Amino acid sequence: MTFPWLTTLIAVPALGAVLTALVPQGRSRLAKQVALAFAILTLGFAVAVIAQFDLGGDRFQLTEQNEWISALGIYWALGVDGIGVALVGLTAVATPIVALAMWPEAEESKRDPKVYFALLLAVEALTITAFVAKDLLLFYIVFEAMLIPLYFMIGMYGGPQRRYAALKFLLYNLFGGLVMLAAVIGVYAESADAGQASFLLADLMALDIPVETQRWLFLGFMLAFAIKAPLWPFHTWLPDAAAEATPSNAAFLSGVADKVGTFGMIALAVPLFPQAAEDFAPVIVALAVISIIYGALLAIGQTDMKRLIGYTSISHFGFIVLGIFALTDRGMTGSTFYMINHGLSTIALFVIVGFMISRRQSRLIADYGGIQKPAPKLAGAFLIAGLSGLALPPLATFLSEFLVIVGTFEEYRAAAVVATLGIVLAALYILWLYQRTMTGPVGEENADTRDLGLRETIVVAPLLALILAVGVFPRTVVDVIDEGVGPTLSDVGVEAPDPLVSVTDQAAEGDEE
Amino acid sequence: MNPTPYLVLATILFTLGGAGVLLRRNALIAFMSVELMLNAANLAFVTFARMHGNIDGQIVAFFVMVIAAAEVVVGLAIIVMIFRTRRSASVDDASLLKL
Amino acid sequence: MTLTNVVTLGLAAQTEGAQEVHEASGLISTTWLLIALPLLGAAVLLLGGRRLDRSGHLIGCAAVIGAFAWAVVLFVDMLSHDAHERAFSVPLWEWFNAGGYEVRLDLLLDQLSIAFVLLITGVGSLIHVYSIGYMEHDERRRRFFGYLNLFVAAMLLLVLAADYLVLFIGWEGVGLASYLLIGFWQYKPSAAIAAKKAFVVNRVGDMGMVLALASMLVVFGSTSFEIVFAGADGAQTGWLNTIGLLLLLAACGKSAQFPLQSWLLDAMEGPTPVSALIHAATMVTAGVYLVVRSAAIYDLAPEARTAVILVGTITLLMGAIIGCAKDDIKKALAGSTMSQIGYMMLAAGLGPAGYAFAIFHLITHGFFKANLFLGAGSVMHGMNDEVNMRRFGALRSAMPATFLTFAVGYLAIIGIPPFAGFFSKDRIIEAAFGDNVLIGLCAMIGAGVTAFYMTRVMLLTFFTSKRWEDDAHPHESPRVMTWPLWALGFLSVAGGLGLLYIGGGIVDWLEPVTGEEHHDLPLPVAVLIALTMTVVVLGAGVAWFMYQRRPVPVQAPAGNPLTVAARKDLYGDAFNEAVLMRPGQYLTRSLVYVENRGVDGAVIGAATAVGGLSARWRRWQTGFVRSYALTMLAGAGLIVVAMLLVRVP
Amino acid sequence: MSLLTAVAAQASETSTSSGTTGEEVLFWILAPLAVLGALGLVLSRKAVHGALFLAMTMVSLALLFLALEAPFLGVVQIVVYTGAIMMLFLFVIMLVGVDATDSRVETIRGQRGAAALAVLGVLVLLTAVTGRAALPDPIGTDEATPDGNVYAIADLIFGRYVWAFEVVAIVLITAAVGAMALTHKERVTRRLTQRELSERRFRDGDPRNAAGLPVPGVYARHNAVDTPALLPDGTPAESSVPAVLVARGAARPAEEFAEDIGEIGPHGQKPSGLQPQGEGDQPEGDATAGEGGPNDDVPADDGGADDDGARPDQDEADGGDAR
Repeated sequence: MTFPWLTTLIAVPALGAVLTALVPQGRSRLAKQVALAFAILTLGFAVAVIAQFDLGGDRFQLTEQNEWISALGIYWALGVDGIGVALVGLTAVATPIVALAMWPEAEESKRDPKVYFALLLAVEALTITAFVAKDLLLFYIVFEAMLIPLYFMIGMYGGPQRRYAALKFLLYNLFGGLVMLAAVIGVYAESADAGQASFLLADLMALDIPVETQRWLFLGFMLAFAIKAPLWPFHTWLPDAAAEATPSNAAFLSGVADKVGTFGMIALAVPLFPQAAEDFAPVIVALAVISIIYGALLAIGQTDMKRLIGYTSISHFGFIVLGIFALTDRGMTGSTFYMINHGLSTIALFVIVGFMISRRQSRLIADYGGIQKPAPKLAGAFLIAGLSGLALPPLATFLSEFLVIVGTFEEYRAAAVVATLGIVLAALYILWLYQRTMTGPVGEENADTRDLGLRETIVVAPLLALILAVGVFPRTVVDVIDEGVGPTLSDVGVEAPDPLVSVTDQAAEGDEE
Repeated sequence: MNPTPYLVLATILFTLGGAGVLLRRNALIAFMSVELMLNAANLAFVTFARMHGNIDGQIVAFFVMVIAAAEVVVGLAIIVMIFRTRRSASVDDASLLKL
Repeated sequence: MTLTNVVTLGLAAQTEGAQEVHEASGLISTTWLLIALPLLGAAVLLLGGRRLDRSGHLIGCAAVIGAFAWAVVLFVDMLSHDAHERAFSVPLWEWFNAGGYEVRLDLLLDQLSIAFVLLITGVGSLIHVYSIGYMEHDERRRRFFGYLNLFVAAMLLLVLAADYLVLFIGWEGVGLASYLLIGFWQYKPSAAIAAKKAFVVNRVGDMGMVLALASMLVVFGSTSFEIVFAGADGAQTGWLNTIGLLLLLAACGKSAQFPLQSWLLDAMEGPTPVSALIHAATMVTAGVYLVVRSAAIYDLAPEARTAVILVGTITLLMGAIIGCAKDDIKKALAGSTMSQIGYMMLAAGLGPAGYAFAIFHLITHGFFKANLFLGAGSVMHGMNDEVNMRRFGALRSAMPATFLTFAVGYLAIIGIPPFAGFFSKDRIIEAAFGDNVLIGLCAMIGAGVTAFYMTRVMLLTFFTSKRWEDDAHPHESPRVMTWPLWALGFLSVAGGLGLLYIGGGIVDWLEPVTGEEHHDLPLPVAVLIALTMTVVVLGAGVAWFMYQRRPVPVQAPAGNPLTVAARKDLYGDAFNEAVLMRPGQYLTRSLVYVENRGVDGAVIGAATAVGGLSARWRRWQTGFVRSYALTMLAGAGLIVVAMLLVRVP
Repeated sequence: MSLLTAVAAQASETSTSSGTTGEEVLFWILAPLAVLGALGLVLSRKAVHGALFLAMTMVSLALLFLALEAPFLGVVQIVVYTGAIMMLFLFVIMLVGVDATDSRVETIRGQRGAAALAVLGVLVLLTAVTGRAALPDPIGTDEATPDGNVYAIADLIFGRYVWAFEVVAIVLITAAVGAMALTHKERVTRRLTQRELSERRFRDGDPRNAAGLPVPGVYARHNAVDTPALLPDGTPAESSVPAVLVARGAARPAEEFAEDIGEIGPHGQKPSGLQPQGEGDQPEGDATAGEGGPNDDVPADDGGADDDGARPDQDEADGGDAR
C-alpha cells in the first residue's frame, strides 16, 4: 500500500490543532510557535502532494479509499484532481501566512491566544479535507464542521459586534447546510434506488438521476454553496463577519474557507447534476452578474475598510460563480484560477488593512489619510494588493478575471458585457480607498505611523511575490487546473467551441486556390 | 374467557391513571397515577401473552415492574428533594422548567 | 454618407495580407533586452531602498539610454534586411494555455514597432536626463525615476507585443505608471484625485479592450496578431465592426479621445516631465498605435473606421477649442495634445491612406510636443512653479535657451514649413480632404485654431509685458535641462524633413505593415497647402491682435460663452458628473440603504418574526408538568388515530 | 396470604377449562374493585387515601394476573408492587405530610377542561379499539410452559433476555445509588452543641423562651400534644403546640379548649395564632415565620410536617369551623 499522503496532509494540521490546544495556559508564545511550525509542516506536505501530482495522469490521483461505515456505504475516500490540488496548495500557503499575520491579534482580546491558533489549524484541516474528499457525506461533514471553529474564531476574537456577526455567519451557513443535507440524503436515496447505496462520489456521478429530481437536489446543493460563496442575495453575513472578525481571520475566511462553496459548485453541484446545472445556469449567471455589480457598488459606498473588502469579495465571488456557470472550459478554468488568486489578494488586502488597524485602532476610512508619507512600504504593499484586487495585468488576478469574462462571453454575451463593468467599479473602489487612506496631507494622528516591520514584511512579501509570479508564469497552475476542469465539463457534456474563423482551415483553402 | 373485557379494563385503568396525572397537583398522587398506567399496560401485556400462548408478554411486564421500581426510587427521591427545598409536593410549584 | 466610398476603396486597396513574420535570429532575438533594461532599472530603483537615493537618477537614465542604444542597434540590423523581410517574432515563453486558448509571451519587432521603440526610448532618454535637473530638489527622486523606468518598460512591451493580450499587459502597465506619476505628489489631494480619475476613465476604455479580446477569441480562437490578422478576411463584417468599435473605445480611453477625454487635462497635476513623456509624446498615442496595429481589422470594418474618423475629428476640434481658453500653460498644451491626437486618430481612421501619416504625425508630435512641455517645465522651473500664463510675459530675455527651443516647437506645431509639423499635419489634412471634404475642412479649421492658441501661449509667455508675481526671479534652467531642449528642438526642425525623405521615408518604411493607398483630391495639393497656410496665418494673426496689441489683464476676463465653456473643458466633466457620478453616488447610497434595510432587513426581519412567534408560542411552555403531560397524552392519542387511519387493512 | 393462594389456585384451575364461569365471576368481582380503586386514587383528597386505593387496585390486578395464567407475575405484583413500592410511597407520604389534602381549585387555566377532553378522547378511542376488536379466545400458556410458569419465565429471563436482565439490574443499582445521592444531605457546618444552642437562644431569640418552649397540654384529656398550654393569665401559649400540627390544622383551637375547661381568659379571644399560617406559596413561612423566635432552633427543612393544603380556601373552611 502506498503512503497515504492526503490523510497525512489532513492529519498534520489536525494534530497541530490538538497540540496547540494542549500547550499549558499562559505560554502563548510557545503555542503560537507550535501552530506556526505545524502550518509550515503542512505546507511541506502539500508541496509534496503537488509535486506528485502527475499532469496528464489519472483524473483523481493519490486516491485513498477505506470503508468507514460500510452499512451505509460511507467511505473515507480521498483524492485530488487538478482543481483540488490547486486549492489544497492555496490553503497550505495561506495558513502559515495568516498564522504569522495573526501573531499579535489574538492578544488584543482577553482570551487565551492558543485557542485561536488551534482553531485556525482545525479549520485548515477541515478545509483541506473538503478539497480532497471523494465521499459526499465526508464532504458534507467537514463542510458543516468547519462552521464550528470559524464560529468561535469570529465570536471570541473580534470587534465589538462579533457575537452578532458570528451568530449571523453560523445561522446563514447552517441553514444552507441543512438544506444541503436534505439534498445529500436525496442523492443517497437515488443511489439506493439504483441498487448499491453509496456516498462515494464516483458512484454518485455514475447515477442517472431524472431531471426533475436533479433540479431539486441541485437547488439544495446550490443554496448551501451560494450562501457559503456567497452569492447575492445570500451574502449579507459576509460583510458583517469580515468587519467584525480579526483581519487575519477575515482573510482566512473569505480567502480560503469560503472557497469550499465555489469548489462545491465545481466539484459537486455541476458534475452530480449536469442537466439541472445547465437548466439553472442562466439564473445563476444572472445572480452572479448582480453580485459583481452590487458588491462593487456597495464597496464604493462603505466607510469601514474591512467591510469594504468584504464587499469586494462578494463582487469577486460573483466573477467566480459567473465563470463556473458559464459552463465553458475557459470560464471554469478562469474561475478556479480566480479562487486561488482571489485567495491570495484578499488575504493580502485584509492582512495589510489589519496592519493599519493595529496602528491606528480604527476601521474607519475617514480616520486615515496621507499614510504614504510616514509609511511608504505599507502604502506600496497596499497598492500592489489593491491592484491585484482590481485585476491589473500581469498580476495573477487579471488572468483569471479575463478568462472568466472570455468564458462567459462565449455563452452569455450580455452577462459578460455587464460583468466587465465590474472592472471599472473595481478600479474605483480600490483606488478611492487608496486615495482616501494613503494620499493627501498627513493628519497629525497619522504623522508617525510605523512602516512595515520585519514580521509584517515576511507576511506580505510572499503573498505579493506569489501574486506577481503566478501572473507572469501562470502556465503550470493553469495547466493543473485545466486538467481538472476538462473532465468536469465533459461530465456535463460541454465541448470547447470552435472559433468562427479557423485560420488553419483558411490556410488550407488558400492552398487549394 | 375472551380477552376483550381484560383489555377494556386495562384501557379504563390506563385512562384513569392519565386523568390522575393530568388533574392532580400532588406529586405523589400524580406519581401513583403513573404507576397505575404502568399496571394497566402490564395487564394488557399479560392478557395478550395468554391470548397468544406466548409468555414473552409476561417477561415484558416483569421488566416493566422492575423499571417501575427503579423509577419510583428515583422519582420519590426527587420528590423528597423538592419538598425539602420548596416545602411543597405540588407539581405546579416545580414550574421552573420555563424561563 | 459619402464616407462609405472608403469601403469599396479600402477593400480594393487591401494589400495581400500582412507581410510574413520571421522567427528572430541573431541580434534581433535579443529584443527582450529593450524591455528588460528599464524593467530592471525600475525594480532596482523601487526595491533598492534609500541607499540608492543618491545614484538613483543615474541608474534610471542609464537603463533608458541603454535601451535606446540597443534599439538603434536593432534598427540598424533591421536595415540590413529586405524591406519586406523586416518583421520578426521573438518568442519568449508560453504564457498559459486554458481550454485550447494559448497565449505566448512573444514579441513582434517590425517596422511599426521599431519606430515606436525609437521614439519611446529616444524621447524617453531626453526626458530622463531633463528630469535629473527638474526633480533635483525632490526627496523622492529615486522613486520618480523608478516609475519612469517602469513606464518605459510597459510602453515598450505594449508596442512590442505580438498578442493582444500581451499588449494589454503593457497597456495596463502604462496606465499604472501614469497613475503613479500623475499622483506623484500625492500629498496634494488634487493630484491623487486626478491620478484616480485617469485610471478609472482608462478602465472604461479597458472594458472595450477586454470585450474586444473576448470577441476575438470567439471569432478567431486566439488573440495573437498573426492568427487574428490572417483570419480577418474570413470573419463576418459585423464581428469585425464590433471588434473595431471596442478597440476604438479602448483607444479613446488611453488617448484621451472623445468621449473619454476628461482625464487628460487633470493629469497635468503630475510633474512636467511626466506630462511631456506620458501625456504628450508616448502613452497617449498608444490608442493610435492600437488602431494602426489593427489595420487588418479596420480595413474590413468600415463602420468602425467611420467611428474612428468621427472621434478623431470631434476631439481635434474640442481639444483645440479648450486649448484656446486655458490660462494654465500645461493645460493649454494638454488641450493641444488632445487635438493633435485627434488628427492622428482621424488619419488612422482613413485606412491605408492615412495609417502612415498618423504614425508620422505621431512621431513628429512626439518631438515637438515633448519640446514644448519641457520648455513649459523650464519656464515653471524658473518662475517658482507658476503655471498661469497671465503671470508670465516677456520671458524671452530671461530664458533665451528655453525661448528659442520653445519657439521652434511652436513653429513646428502650427505647421510652418519646413518644421516637422508642417509635413505630417499637412499630409493628414490632404488625406482628410481626399476622403471627405467636410472632414478635411474640419481638419483645416483645426489647424487655424491651433495656430491661434499656440500663438497665444507663445505671446503670453515670452512676449507682451511682465506680469510676474512680486517674488518671481526668472532664470534660465541648468544645462542638464536645456540640453534635452536643444536636442528636441533640433528634432522639431529636422524631424519632419528627415523622416520624410531620408532612406525612402517613413511612409515607405511602414508600408509593409500599413499598406498604402492614394485618393484623388478635390483640389490640387498646392492649393490645399496654400489654403491651410492662410488659415494658419489667420489664426496666428488673430491671436497677435488679441494679445500683443492689447494689454493682458492678470485676472481672466469673463469672456464669451464659448470661452467659458472651453475653460470648463466644454462641460466634459460637468457631463460626467451629472450623468455618471451623481447618479452613481445616488445609486450607491440607495443600494447601501437597500442592503441594510432591504436584503439584510429581510433576513433580520424574518429572524425577528420567528423570534416574535417563538415568544408567543413560548407561552405554551407554562413550565407546568401537567400541561406537558396533557400535550403528550393528546399527541399519543393523535398518533393512535393516525395509525388507525392509515392502517393497512 | 393463604387466602390469596387459595384464590389463585382456584382461578388457575378454572382458567384451564376455558370459558367457564369461575374466571368470569372472578373478573367481574375484581374489575369493578380495580376501577373503584383507580377512581379513588384520582378523586381522593389525601395522598394516603390515594395510596390505599391504589394498593387495592394493585391487589385486584395481581389476582387477575393469577387468573391470566401468570402466577409469577401475580406474586411479584403483590410482593414487589403492593408490598415494596407502595410501602415506599407511604413512607414518602408520611414524610411529606400524611394529612396533606389537595385543593380542588385548578390553577392552570383550561387544564381541567382540556384534560377531561383528552382523557375522554383517549378512553373512547381505546375502548372503541379494544372493545370492537374481534379477538380470538386465548390459546393459554400451557404449551409454552411445560414445566410451569416460573420455570418458563426463569428460562426466558436467564436465556433469551439475559442481556436485558443484566441491563435492568444495572438500572436498578444506578437508581438506588441515584436516590441516595439525591436525598443525601451534606452537612456543611458543624453540629451545634447543646451549649451553643442555648447561648444562641439567649443571644438572638426571645429571652422569654430561653428556658425552652413550653410543653403543651397541661390539662390534657386525650392526645394532649395538640392542645396548647395555658399561660398564667389563661391565654393559650401558642408556641407550645408543635408547628407541624398547627400547619396541618390539627391543633385544637383555644376556644374549644376553653369550652372544655369552662372559662376563658380575657385574651383568649385571639385564636388566630393557632390557625394555619400563611399561604401555600410560602411554605417556609408556615413553619417558622408565624411565631418567630421560638422555632428558630428547628432547622427549617427538617422534615417538618407541612403541606400545600394550607390554601386560602381551606383557611376559610377551617376558620368557619372554628367560629
